Amino acid sequence: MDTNNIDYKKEQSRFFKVLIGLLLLTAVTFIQPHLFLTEANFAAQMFIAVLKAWLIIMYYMHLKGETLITWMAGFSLFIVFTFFAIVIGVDVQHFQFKDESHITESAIPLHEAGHESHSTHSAH
Amino acid sequence: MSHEYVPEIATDRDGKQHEVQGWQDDFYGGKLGFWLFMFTEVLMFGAMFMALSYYNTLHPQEFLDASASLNRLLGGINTVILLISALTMGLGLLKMRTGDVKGAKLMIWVTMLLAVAFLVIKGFEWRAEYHHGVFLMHDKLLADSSFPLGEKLFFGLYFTMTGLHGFHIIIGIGLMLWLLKRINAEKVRPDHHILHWNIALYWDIVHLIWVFVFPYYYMIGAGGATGGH
Amino acid sequence: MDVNNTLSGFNSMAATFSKDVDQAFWINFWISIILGLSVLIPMFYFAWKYRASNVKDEEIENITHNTKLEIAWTLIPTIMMMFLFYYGYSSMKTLRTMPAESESIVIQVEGSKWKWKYEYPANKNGFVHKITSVYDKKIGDVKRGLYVPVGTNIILKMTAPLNDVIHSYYIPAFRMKEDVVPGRTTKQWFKADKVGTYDVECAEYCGTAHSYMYSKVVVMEQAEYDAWFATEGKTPYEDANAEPISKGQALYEDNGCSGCHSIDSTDTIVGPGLKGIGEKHDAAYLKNALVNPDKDVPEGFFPGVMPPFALPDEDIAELVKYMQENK
Amino acid sequence: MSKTYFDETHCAYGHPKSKFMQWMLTIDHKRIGIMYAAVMFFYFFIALGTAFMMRLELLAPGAQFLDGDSFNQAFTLHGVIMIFLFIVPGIPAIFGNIVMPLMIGAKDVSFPKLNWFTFWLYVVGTLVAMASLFTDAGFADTGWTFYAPYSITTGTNVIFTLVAAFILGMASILTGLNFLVTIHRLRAPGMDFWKMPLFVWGIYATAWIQLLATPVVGITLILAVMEKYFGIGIFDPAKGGDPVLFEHLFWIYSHPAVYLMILPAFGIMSEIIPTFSRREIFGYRAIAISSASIAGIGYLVWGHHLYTSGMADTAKVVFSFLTFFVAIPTGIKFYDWIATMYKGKIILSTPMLWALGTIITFTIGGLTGVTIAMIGVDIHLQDTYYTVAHFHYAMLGGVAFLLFAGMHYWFPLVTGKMYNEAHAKIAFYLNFVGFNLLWFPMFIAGYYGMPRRYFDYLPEFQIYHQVSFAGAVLFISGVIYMFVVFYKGWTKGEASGTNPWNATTLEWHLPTSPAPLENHTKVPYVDFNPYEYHHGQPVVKFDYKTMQRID
Ligand code: HEA
Ligand code: HEA
Ligand code: HEC
Ligand code: CUA
Ligand SMILES: [Cu+2]
Repeated sequence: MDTNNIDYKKEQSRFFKVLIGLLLLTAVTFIQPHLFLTEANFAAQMFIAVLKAWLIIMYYMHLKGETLITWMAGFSLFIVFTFFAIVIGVDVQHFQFKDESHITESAIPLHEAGHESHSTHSAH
Repeated sequence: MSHEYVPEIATDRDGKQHEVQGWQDDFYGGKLGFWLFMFTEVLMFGAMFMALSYYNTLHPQEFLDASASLNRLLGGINTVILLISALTMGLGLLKMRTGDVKGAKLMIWVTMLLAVAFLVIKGFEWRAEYHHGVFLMHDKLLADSSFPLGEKLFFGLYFTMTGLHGFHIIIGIGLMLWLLKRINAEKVRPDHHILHWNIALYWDIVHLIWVFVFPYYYMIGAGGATGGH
Repeated sequence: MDVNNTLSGFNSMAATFSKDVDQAFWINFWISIILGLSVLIPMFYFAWKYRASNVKDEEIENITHNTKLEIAWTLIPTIMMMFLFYYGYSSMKTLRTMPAESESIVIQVEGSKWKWKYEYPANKNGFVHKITSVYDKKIGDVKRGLYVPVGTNIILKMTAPLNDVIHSYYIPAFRMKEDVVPGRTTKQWFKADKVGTYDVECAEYCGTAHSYMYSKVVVMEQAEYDAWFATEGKTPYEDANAEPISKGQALYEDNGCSGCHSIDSTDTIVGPGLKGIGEKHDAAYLKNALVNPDKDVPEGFFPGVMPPFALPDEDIAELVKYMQENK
Repeated sequence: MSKTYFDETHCAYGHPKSKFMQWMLTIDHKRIGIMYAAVMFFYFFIALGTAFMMRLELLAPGAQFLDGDSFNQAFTLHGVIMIFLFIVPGIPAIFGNIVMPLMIGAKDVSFPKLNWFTFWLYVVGTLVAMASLFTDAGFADTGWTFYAPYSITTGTNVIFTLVAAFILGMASILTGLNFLVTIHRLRAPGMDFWKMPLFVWGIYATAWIQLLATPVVGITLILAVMEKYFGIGIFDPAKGGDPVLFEHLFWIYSHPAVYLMILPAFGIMSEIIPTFSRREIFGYRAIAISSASIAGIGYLVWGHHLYTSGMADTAKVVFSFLTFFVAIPTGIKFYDWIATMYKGKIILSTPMLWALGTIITFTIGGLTGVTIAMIGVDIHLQDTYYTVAHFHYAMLGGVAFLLFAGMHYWFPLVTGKMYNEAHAKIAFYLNFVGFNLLWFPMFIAGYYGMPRRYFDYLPEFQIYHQVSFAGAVLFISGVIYMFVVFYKGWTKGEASGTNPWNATTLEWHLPTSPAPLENHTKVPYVDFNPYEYHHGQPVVKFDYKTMQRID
């Protein structure tokens, strides 16, 4: 594999383009909470982060065209997401006896809405 | 080592010759190895993010409140600094690959400078938080303070994760110094730049982590957000 | 004596759902036997049939595939596994579905190093029964336990103090256990269908006296239970005519001191034996030893083991008196 | 010999003159493997001694010669050594290093210097772990699971153990990384993934677990250290931390870790069975894929350790459901092995005996694992001796037994000598009987409610512990016997020749035995499957000078 045979000028201008993209996205990060999707702030922020990450990985880290490593990266990310899905999505979402536990106490009372009552949950 | 490495040849039954990949001089192998290492970083920070969203799910409102109290301006500046440093690091590698060793070294220095700037700003942030009584083992974060649990957890993790990220930056600076030494010793050359390549990758992963740390800590509570998690 | 003197009753079954659990276990057992034999019988048979002395080289066959067989040994075990999953699930379902609190007795359970505390709902006189259950090494048994009527739903609402560690409330005869987690509330329930006493063990490792963190469930006739519950008696079995114990001793037992200290010897259980402590130290020291135990740790012991006791001043005074006078 | 890239002291930093330094600084994968074995073997005997002490203490109810605290430290020491120092690095570090590169026709692993570094990192880790034995506070008493908040509050020296486990984890990650790159880059020309020996597949699947699961426990232990010294609150209920989160994070690693232990062991099984059945393996691809899928599914089932932790019931059901799916690929492997014996010519040499013995013991270990995968049943059996018996059957009767099988199998490769068959067989029978006597009664005790980590127990259980003790004596004598046989074999055994078992894989096609420093004289071209037999004889033959096929 020859890694020296590159066109410096072309590569350099690509680097700058990506930087501008990243800076723009950072700017969006700052205005988004005030301008749009304010209801889904968290999701919007994470979406922007994913876009930025994608730019970095593909161009700065030269992953474009790397099938093997892309597959491996995909696998690793998949595993992280599964951990999230299970721990957050399945366990914490169904946290048992939430309103009786100390660690879930909140400065602001928890809203009743959205806390589905679990099959094993008994009236308080 | 004085011996020149000559790739080996394997001959099959038809007498056809196949070049053998040895462990010496395996650029792709080096790169692959480093990518694999980066996956472990991803899992490490992934686990911490999981802990973070674990408590976020339990204390949604307190997380927003805590996030809102962070200094977004300094965080934003740091984001930009890291963005630019990733660029300089990448340009340095480009220069190395095209034979401009001097330019490459210059770029590495610039990157290091930016890294130090990042750390200094981070230091100011932590200092300000300390003076507000928000610091590990201190005042509001002690078990018997009346600070809400969710905010204690938020800040406990904030200091841990940004601390660990800062630690990565420090290691990065160390690696760059080492890289400069290797370049000066001509162990890293335009035709043999795997170390440079990998340290550039390292710098990118450090940055990549920040790409997620930043919004999760600084931005989720911005603009008076009320959830949407 | 309140309950019989040996912990026993392991191989019994006494909760309504114990049978389901055992059934699931035995279903698993037989399926395991079938699956195990499906591997082991051919193994032994082949090892014998195709032993080296019995096979000529030319007779060896390199069979590498047999689609039908391969499908069979993928599919059949899969079906059996789903079967087992179902029974695992169904036996857990009743165990983990709490009955309505209105139709049950809800008892607060607190597990801490190394005692169990039970708190009942107030009886009709407004009296709240609080029982501390500690294993006494000397008699090899627990004093007091959890008293419940037979055939009634009992919900255990469990937690541990915030500065404590995880324990687990395990009743082998009922086939049930759930961890007692500091900072969380966990629950389990049961309906005992047989009168008797049943052991409780701590099944989550919790340090020095983990192996002694026993308690007991005493399942009684409803009438007997009601009779006791209406009174203020410590336990249904406490002899009303027994000489009254001092307030200090009562406090000593209720706070579970005896789980860690022997009052009438200098032998170490977890903490130092307290015999003669009154001669060694003054009242101020003893008070401090309760309120702020991590100061002045005696030789050979470590701070952080004895929890601080935030009791009212007069209780502390009684305790100190009890330690000094040993009665 | 075409090239002189290597010289006599090759594969060592700085070409040291002394023999001793040549070993200490070696970057040769075979030597590193042997050094791993030596270190592990040393610690292993410490853990064995601790185990024996525990068995002695448990001989009768009441405290015999250990008090609660020492017993707690004893099982922690035993668990920590057995898991982190011995069985997790175990087969990959020993045989992954020694034979994996030989099997794929490589000259070394991809990063030999990293391999050297990893070994010494491992040694440092073990020293840190042991150092706390000599500190005032004493060895950790948390159990190998380090559950918070106990590990945060205990007065014993957990920090050393946590840091050691972290360092050992790093070493494990680096080993995995090295092997992954090696397997991807250095296979001999012509050897695609479907031509790799199954042991290499096992190592490959394992390496992915090492790489992707270990960081999670690494960071968890760091968080625990942070919690203890900086009070971040994450596991401290007083600050809102949830102890159950620690359990999640711990088992996210530690469950995959059990497959990390067993997969290379299964790899050894897949080498031994065809070799001693003198025929091609049945279902090569099925076995390879099942290794991969065990590794994959293994990431999703950690919650079966949390059935009684207070985790949500919904999550329990999900985890239980997923857990059953690991049993299926495992079953496929077992059936494939048995089918390999069908119409073969079975030679009951010692490695084969160990392999078949393991089929018995691991079947018991695995099927009892399935018992406790059933939620309702596990609520009763969790943290009882039933679980303890399950995992000893799986780890000792599965992994350690297969490690022994591998030690017999590759003994000639490493030493060039042969041990005494007859004695080795006696040792096997002693081990096998002793092992079952040691652990089988514990299933019954556990079913009746004997909790684990109890240094004192109720008199009802005495009989089981007594039988178990007898088994332990038998078993440990068997192990010692076996090592004596090895020792005798190494010092006095007859020369074995390069391929004493008539095996087919590449590690048996070396010019000399023991293997020369540079491995194969030349890298062979691989256009054959790993287990090609014809009428009981290996099909592929090489001219060891040129490594050209001559069949
Ligand atoms: C080498 C290590 C190893 C291996 C391979 C396994 C394999 C399995 N383990 Fe085990 N396990 C441990 C080591 C291991 N385990 C340890 C160390 C602990 C306790 C840790 C602690 O708490 O300290 C533990 C604890 C443990 C628990 C938690 C118990 C508790 O704490 O309550 C559970 C629960 O589900 C479990 C399940 C399983 C299952 C389903 C498998 C399956 O992978 C088994 C699959 C194998 C077979 C099924 C047998 C062979 C197949 C056949 C004979 C074919 C036909 C059969 C079928 C298709 C079913 N294990
Ligand atoms: C690999 C893992 C492994 C192995 C081999 C063993 C082997 C043994 N273990 Fe164990 N054990 C654990 C892992 C293991 N154990 C773990 C993780 C725990 C839980 C700890 C905790 O609760 O935190 C435990 C707990 C445990 C307990 C329960 C403590 C309790 O809960 O109260 C007991 C009780 O007797 C026990 C006894 C034994 C005995 C008698 C052996 C004997 O069988 C020992 C004899 C073993 C051998 C003879 C194997 C020989 C192998 C070699 C010689 C290889 C060396 C070779 C090279 C390095 C090349 N062990
Ligand atoms: C969890 C176990 C535990 C419990 C429960 C416990 N102690 Fe202790 N105690 C210890 C340990 C360990 C020490 C020694 C270390 C120390 O001083 O903190 C100790 C020390 C003491 C001392 C000081 C002894 C000396 O020689 O200095 C006194 C007095 C004492 N305990 C009284 C009590 C009383 C009264 C109670 C009940 C209200 C009690 N303890 C409950 C474990 C316990
Ligand atoms: Cu409480 Cu174990
Ligand atoms: Cu598991």
